[in-house]
Amino acid sequence: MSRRLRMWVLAVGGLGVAALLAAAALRLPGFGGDDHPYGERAVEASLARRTSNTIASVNFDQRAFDTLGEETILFAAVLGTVVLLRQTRDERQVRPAPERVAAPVRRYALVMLPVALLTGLYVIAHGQLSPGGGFQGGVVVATALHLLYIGADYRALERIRPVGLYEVGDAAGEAAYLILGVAGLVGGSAFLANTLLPYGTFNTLASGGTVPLLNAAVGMEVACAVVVLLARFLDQAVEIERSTGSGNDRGE
Amino acid sequence: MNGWLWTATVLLAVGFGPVVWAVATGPVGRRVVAQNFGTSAVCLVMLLLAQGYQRPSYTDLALVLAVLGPVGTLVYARLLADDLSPHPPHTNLLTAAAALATTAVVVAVCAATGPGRAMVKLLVTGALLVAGNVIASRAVSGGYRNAEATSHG
Amino acid sequence: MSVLPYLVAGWIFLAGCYGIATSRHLVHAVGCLAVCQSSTYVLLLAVGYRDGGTAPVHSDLAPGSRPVVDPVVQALALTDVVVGATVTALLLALVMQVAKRHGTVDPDELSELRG
Amino acid sequence: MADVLTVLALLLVAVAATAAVAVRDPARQALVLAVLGLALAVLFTVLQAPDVALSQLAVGSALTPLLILLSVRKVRRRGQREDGGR
Repeated sequence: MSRRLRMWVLAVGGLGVAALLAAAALRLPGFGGDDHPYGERAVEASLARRTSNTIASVNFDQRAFDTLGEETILFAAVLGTVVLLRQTRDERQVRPAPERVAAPVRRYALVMLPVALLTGLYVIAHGQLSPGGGFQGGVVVATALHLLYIGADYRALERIRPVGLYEVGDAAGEAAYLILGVAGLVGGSAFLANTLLPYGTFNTLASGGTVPLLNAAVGMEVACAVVVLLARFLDQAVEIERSTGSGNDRGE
Repeated sequence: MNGWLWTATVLLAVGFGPVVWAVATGPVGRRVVAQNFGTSAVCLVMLLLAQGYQRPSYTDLALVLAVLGPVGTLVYARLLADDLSPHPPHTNLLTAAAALATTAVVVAVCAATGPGRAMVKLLVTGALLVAGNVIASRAVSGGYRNAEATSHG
Repeated sequence: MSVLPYLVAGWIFLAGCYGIATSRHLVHAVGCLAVCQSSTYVLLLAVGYRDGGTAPVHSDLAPGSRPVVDPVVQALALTDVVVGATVTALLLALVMQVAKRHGTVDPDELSELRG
Repeated sequence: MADVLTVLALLLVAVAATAAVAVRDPARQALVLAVLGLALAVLFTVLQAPDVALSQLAVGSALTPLLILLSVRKVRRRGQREDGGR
């Protein structure tokens, strides 16, 4: 297809979609309206199970099966990336030269590493109470570990980051979620049903039945998944085949 | 809509509006500076919004941004170093402005919350934001290049 | 005002599609896809908003004291933000493979290679 | 008048998204995407979705830019070896 024809197809399709979207927007309930039947029921159900963050309750209790699906997509995406970015036979691994990092940046990174880790764990642990949870906190924890790449260099990061262990952790997080679901089934009710544990006291860390456990499983999976992803990308960009390219890769 | 929310609106328009324009045009150095300043501006907007909506739990957003925002800028400073080094951008004025604004906002919000755990969290957020912003700005503007040469011989 | 957020979501989606279709660099196309993704979050959260409402997070809010917005759409958007990032990573890995096998990341040159 | 904040946040998101598409160089686009993430986080907070805003901040501030910049670095190095430019 020539470039000109493609632009015509794009214009026709784009205008058509634009017209449909505009027509649909006019028929949607107005922005800021007062009618949210599902939302109200979700809030009621969440309060009945003493989960103070309704969003966590929807994610890990009322729609826990849907979250299992999301988690599986994440798992599959990481698996696909690992397979795509493995070192092939015509590539070789080169130790990157140690980077020179200014002393203030190094100090900042080393001080921030525990602070960022703690922030991430706090976000995961308080998921069922205040804004946060396994998905967000997992990313923060994984990013925190990569402060070592910024503060020192790739070799320092590799020393504290056995990728194999994180791959196991990724799978263990996914498995823990499934096992908790099956436990609900064995416990006499449905898959992933939140009937196994006492609901606890409202607005405390142990409230919400299985919600904190599922939350922690997701946090572990997301953190390990992001570490594995970044490890593969850093391998490709920093280590593999470094010597064959020209040293100075300055952009235009 | 109360005074806190109006302040947040003005800060969003004056502080973050130009950032969107600056990050989309011009040399790479200016874009990285704009991104770094945008982090500070949005972090302050988050603090003001938390106060304006009377939801102390929203300050977690500012805390996470104060931790991760400078990390993002340092990533750019590391991976775009070759683009940045020929024409290092000037950041002193913007950094000073961001630090001043952070101090003002954090003091005002602290005065409104009163002593307690919430205030400690606000102070930590403010300190992390200022420290991160100063370090990231100097890394971007090449202020550490001399220090580097001396420390490594 | 009552349709502006929906129209903004539509605009973001169409802008992202335009970027993908006219892109000359596959990494840029992946970035445009991320823009398209963000339009769905804007649409979902706009549908769930309620005037004068606040978040249904009760750690610092007595239940029932203020009207709350719809939590269901927020739960949908929240998981997708993180999962979307890993899918972006998968696509970028594919781009690296394309660059390895064909030595170019321009979609036009790639279609010439094939046929 | 609470609408002013919502409208401003929406417009900033729309402008940032348009800019992210219009900037053609991927390394520079990563910067615009980071700012788009910030704008989205503000919009989500204004729409009373702090959980989603937190998600967006965690992903958008450091993770996505790092992934894109690393890909660009790898692709550029290879492109330069093949034909001396992108």
